[in-house]
Amino acid sequence: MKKPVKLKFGSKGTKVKNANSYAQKEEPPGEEKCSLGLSSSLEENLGHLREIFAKSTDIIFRDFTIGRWGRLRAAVVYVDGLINITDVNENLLKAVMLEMPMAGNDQDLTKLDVLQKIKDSAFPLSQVKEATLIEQVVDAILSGDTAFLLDGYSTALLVGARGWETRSLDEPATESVVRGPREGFVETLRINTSLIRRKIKSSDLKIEMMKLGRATQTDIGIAYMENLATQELVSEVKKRLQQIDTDSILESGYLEEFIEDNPYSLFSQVNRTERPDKVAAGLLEGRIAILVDGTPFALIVPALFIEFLQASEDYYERYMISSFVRLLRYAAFMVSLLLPSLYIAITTFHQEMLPTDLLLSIAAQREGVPFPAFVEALLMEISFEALREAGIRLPRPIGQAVSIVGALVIGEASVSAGIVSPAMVIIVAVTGISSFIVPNYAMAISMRLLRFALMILAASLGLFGIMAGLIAIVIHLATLRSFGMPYLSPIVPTHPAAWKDTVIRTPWWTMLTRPPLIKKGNLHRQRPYTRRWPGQEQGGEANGRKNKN
Amino acid sequence: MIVLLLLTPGCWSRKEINDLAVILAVGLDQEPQSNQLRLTLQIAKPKSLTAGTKQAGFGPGQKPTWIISGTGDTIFEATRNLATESSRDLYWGHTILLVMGDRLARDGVNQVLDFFARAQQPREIMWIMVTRGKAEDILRSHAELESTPAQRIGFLIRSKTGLTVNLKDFVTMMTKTGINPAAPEVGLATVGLSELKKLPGPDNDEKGDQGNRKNEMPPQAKLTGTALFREAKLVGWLDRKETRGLLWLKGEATKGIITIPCPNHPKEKLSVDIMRGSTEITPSIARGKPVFTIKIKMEGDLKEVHCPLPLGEPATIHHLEKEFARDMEERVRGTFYKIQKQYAVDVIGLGNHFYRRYPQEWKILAPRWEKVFPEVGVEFQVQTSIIHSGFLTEPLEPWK
Amino acid sequence: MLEQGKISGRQAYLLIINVILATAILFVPAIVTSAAKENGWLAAILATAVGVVISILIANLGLRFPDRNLFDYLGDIVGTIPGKVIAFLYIWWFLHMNALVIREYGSFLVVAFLPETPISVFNFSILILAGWTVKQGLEVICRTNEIFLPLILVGLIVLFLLAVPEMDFRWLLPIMEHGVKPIVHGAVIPISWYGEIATMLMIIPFLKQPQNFRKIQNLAVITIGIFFTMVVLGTVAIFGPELTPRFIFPTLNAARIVNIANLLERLEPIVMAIWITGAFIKITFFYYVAALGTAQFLNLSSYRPVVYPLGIILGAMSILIHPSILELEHFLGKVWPVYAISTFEVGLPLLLLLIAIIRGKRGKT
Amino acid sequence: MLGFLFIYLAGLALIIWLELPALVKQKQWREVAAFSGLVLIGSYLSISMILRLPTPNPNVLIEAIFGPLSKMLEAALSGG
Repeated sequence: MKKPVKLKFGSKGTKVKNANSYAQKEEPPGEEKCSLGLSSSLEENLGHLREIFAKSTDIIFRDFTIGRWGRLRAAVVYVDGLINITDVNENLLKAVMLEMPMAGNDQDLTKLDVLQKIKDSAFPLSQVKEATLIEQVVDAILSGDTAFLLDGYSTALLVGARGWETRSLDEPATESVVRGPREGFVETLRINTSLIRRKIKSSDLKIEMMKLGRATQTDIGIAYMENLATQELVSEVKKRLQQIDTDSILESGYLEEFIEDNPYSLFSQVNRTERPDKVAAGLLEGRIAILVDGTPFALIVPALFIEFLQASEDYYERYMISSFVRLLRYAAFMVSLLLPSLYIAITTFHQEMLPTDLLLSIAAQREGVPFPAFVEALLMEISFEALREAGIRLPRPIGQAVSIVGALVIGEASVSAGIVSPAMVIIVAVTGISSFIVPNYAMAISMRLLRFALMILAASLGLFGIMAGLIAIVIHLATLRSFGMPYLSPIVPTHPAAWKDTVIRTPWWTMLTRPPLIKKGNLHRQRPYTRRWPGQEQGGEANGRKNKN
Repeated sequence: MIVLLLLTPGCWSRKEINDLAVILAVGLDQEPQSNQLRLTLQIAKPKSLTAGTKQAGFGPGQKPTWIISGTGDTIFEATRNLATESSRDLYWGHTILLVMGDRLARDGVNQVLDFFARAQQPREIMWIMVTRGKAEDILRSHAELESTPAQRIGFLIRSKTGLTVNLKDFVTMMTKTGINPAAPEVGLATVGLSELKKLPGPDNDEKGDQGNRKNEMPPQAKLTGTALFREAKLVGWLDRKETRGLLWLKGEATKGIITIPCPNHPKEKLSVDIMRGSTEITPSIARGKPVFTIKIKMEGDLKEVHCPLPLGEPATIHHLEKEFARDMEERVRGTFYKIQKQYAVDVIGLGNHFYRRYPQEWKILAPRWEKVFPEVGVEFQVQTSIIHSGFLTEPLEPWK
Repeated sequence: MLEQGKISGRQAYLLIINVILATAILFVPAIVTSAAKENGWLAAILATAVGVVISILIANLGLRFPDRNLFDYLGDIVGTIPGKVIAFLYIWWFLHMNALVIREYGSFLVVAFLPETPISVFNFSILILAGWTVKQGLEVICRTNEIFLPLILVGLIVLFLLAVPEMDFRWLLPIMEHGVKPIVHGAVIPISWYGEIATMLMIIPFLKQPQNFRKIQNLAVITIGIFFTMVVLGTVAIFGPELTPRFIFPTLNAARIVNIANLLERLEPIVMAIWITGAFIKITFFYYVAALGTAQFLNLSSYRPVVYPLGIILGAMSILIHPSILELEHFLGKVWPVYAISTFEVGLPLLLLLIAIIRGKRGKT
Repeated sequence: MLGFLFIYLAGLALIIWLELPALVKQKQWREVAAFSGLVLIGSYLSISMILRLPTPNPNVLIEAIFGPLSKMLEAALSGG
């Protein structure tokens, strides 16, 4: 870890090391930071900065003079591409170089605290901070701020005129909906926090920031509702995040692995989403969202097993439809987990469970197939997975072509060549479709792995193997916790009160309370009888009947 | 994982589905000379059974099933002998049918049924039947709509036109006190075209040689009646009509047709379709002897009326109902006479009804039940009602 | 305490149900009807009534020391050395009982589903799984049970509802033909199953609210009684009182004959799933109790080191103890009830309770 | 048979490898002793099971003690 740091700063010894902002993390926590202060000489400051930023061609140093006769030397330092160049030109350089001198005379400039004056009245920009340490300046520059240094002052002004190319708000690619907001997070943390803030206009929404990653200095935002999230949870999340000491955080996936309760589990214990509405919903249930700069994926903790089988659209569509879709999804989940292994177990161990006609038909199809059912299934499942992977990695038009070639041509050809039986193709296809119904990609992946494990168990011990596998999975799930929450709640430990939003989704007006997982503050989502308006004395239930009459 | 994979192949209970010889039906006979069991298995040939789409039916040489038979002292021994002939493992899990030849049945069936009840593969719901002659012939018979005789008989049974007895029912009847088992009888008959073919020549008898009748249907399996058992031994038969009576007595008849002569035009007929019914048997003791009241209630719909009848009049309907009841009672009496007097086997389970009502008295009666049963007094009460008459009220008549 | 987890009242309730119901459900119809014939269901009810009495006895003993388990207060009641002897006997009983359950478990799978697989495969694979679960602690066992038991019960109910068309309730008559004796006879073995709630003495202190234990346990026994009665009524109505006792697993046979419109046939997988999961949890629980007891007996700081060694012993015992299933049936039917009831299930707890009352020993609260 | 023995020994080695080092490291000698003792008993039983050696069966004792009792009960209940 130390090597690249030194390379970056040359071999200039202790001074540089002190100024080195990255060194800070290497020190044991709790010790005071030692950093070099800015000197009052512009030359010296610029010298330091040039040294630090040596061989970094994207750092722009612009020195100039202020005042009619150019008595005061000043400089701006910024990273090209991270700033809004118009802002810097129009509002910063123009202000001090052209407009300031008009405002007063040179006498004033020498006598007054020029820097204060500039800060107070020259920059028509909202974000101006002062900094006295080189480290702060370097940090700020690297984050996209523009540093304004003035000769004779050991204070630098950090001007927030950030601006870089960002992706426009787009529909989230992994979580598209038919009904619901179509905006997804982007790669810029600030935009993402603004998206959340736009959903929750409450002063209780807190977004705390921290930086992680020695090299990447990634901004991390921890968002929570102060009145809903428990203090223990918030401090637990912060504690776990602060423990992280790594080089880089390039995606929220890095964090996920660092903060999970059980890193050896196949199941993701942290929910991830691209959707601001999902984050907002999570926050309003007392959860904590972790936003990471540079990725559109936010993390939500704690995450529960069933949430991986729910989509945010469930809450926007009519509740009966949502409930039906949920049931369908649970069924699809089981199918995609179990179908191939059940097929193997039943056709090789428990043939009596098939209806006679089906048995004969499968037997006829398998006539001449050279492989045992297990190998056949393995072959097909692996090629299916390969096709899926190929389809994802290739550019979209080619990906589609690959899928078509794979699905149609290979499938058809292998059946007519007698390598696999048509029944197996159906099984694999149904499994594949079902696995796409599972809304969460993380869960879909773990299921794919488990499917193979169950297939092996089925091939060696039949239904007993499958049952043993399922029991093992359930036990594993029962031991898992996500930030202290039992992973399988509210199923077990049982919280019947939370079941309104588990297997089915009951109408919004019946969900009077938030899920009682997070026991703090006001549990009530809404008043009882929210649906009370003239003619609705009976509460919501009477509504349907009334409308009919 | 690798260890697991290495452990598994070949051994244990793992069998690929196409390595199975799926037995659809089993025939059991007793060899005339050696008294050994003769086991006939009807094994499905999946390829030719399901090849319908590709080859447009199976050719004359392509029979959908393969029939093998072998002998042994026990069924299991016969099975082992047959297993050496079959290239695939014999698989009993889908056996629909068990047919027993009458020779074997007369000798007692409890020994052979033990195998099927004990083994894991055969199902308890396989149908049990008896045939006069050799069970092997039934298995070798032809099936027209279905692909195999086993399936044909299976469908025949499910349509509930005759007695339906599966292994579990039979074993229950056999082990239970105060009831004797009965099983449907299956026989061979040329069905369908046979009526037409009867006209031209003399070769209309059932055993006519196959060569002359190429265009005619080969004989097919058909439910022809009921086989009556005393304990586990076959003792007699009922024909189709009597079987229906037996079904009513046992309270199992859910469907069936009764045709009675019209009340005012004895030559013309009318038919009633029985929709539902129930039978209630009440034992009682009169002068130290068991007496039974058998109350049969039937509901039916008028299906066909050949004679002019004022059906709008309730009195007509009442009259019809009475006629209908009398006809039923006659048939029931006929059947009962046969089982009570001729064969003296209590297949209805009167003894069992008595046992439930009078457990103490039954203890004395039970050992002599075989002797007592032919003497018991039985009173029949048949009640019928006609509920619907189809789309018509009055029957169709030309204008006069 | 060697166990940190706490279980809720609901979890304890479900655990008791499973511990008794899981294995019994397969055998109960054959066993009660073999003596009591048509009146098997009366025997089941009688056994439940006795079960409630045993349950009250167990609760009285256990709740005298609500914060400690049996092995903790044994020494207090009878003195250290007799206490150790009784503790050792109990460990033996837990192991023995579990070995029998494991044996039944493997036998069932071999007989009913995979006849050519060696029984040790099932016994050891379930033990590996159970050992792993035991190491996760009581909470996980209870949670797993909380997931599976409702499914098991629903499966049973569905199974018997689907079998209703096959039933003939006249098989259940006449009532009390031979008086009370056959009924009592039929109830002896189920009583020995109810007596297995004596294992609860080991976990009473781990309840969140031990004071509710009495109610929970009685409720559980009654629930089990309802299911026992249902299963006995169902199977006798299907097979009749003569055939039912001839089966080893009548419930399985009941599932085999279900046929709904030729569509739903062969519901054996339901029975198998019920059996595999239910018995698994039962095995795990007894295993846990044995491990906990052993650790307490040897004054260890944790029960986890003894889990796998005990598993080896259990696996070997489960196979060594009976050469064949018929012998197992004989032992279970003839010797086991007397042995278990007279010693571990009623005898010792009653003795302990009496001594505790006489000597005035009682725990906190 | 030797195959089973091999599998058993492999399993045993795995268990020892999983359990023992941590116990030794924590110097929990009591636990180590309990673990080893139980493993020895288990191994004796398992190996005699695998090799089909004659093993004392406690059921014989139990049956000797409780068998007569059971017969008495049986006799009392089945009469009449």
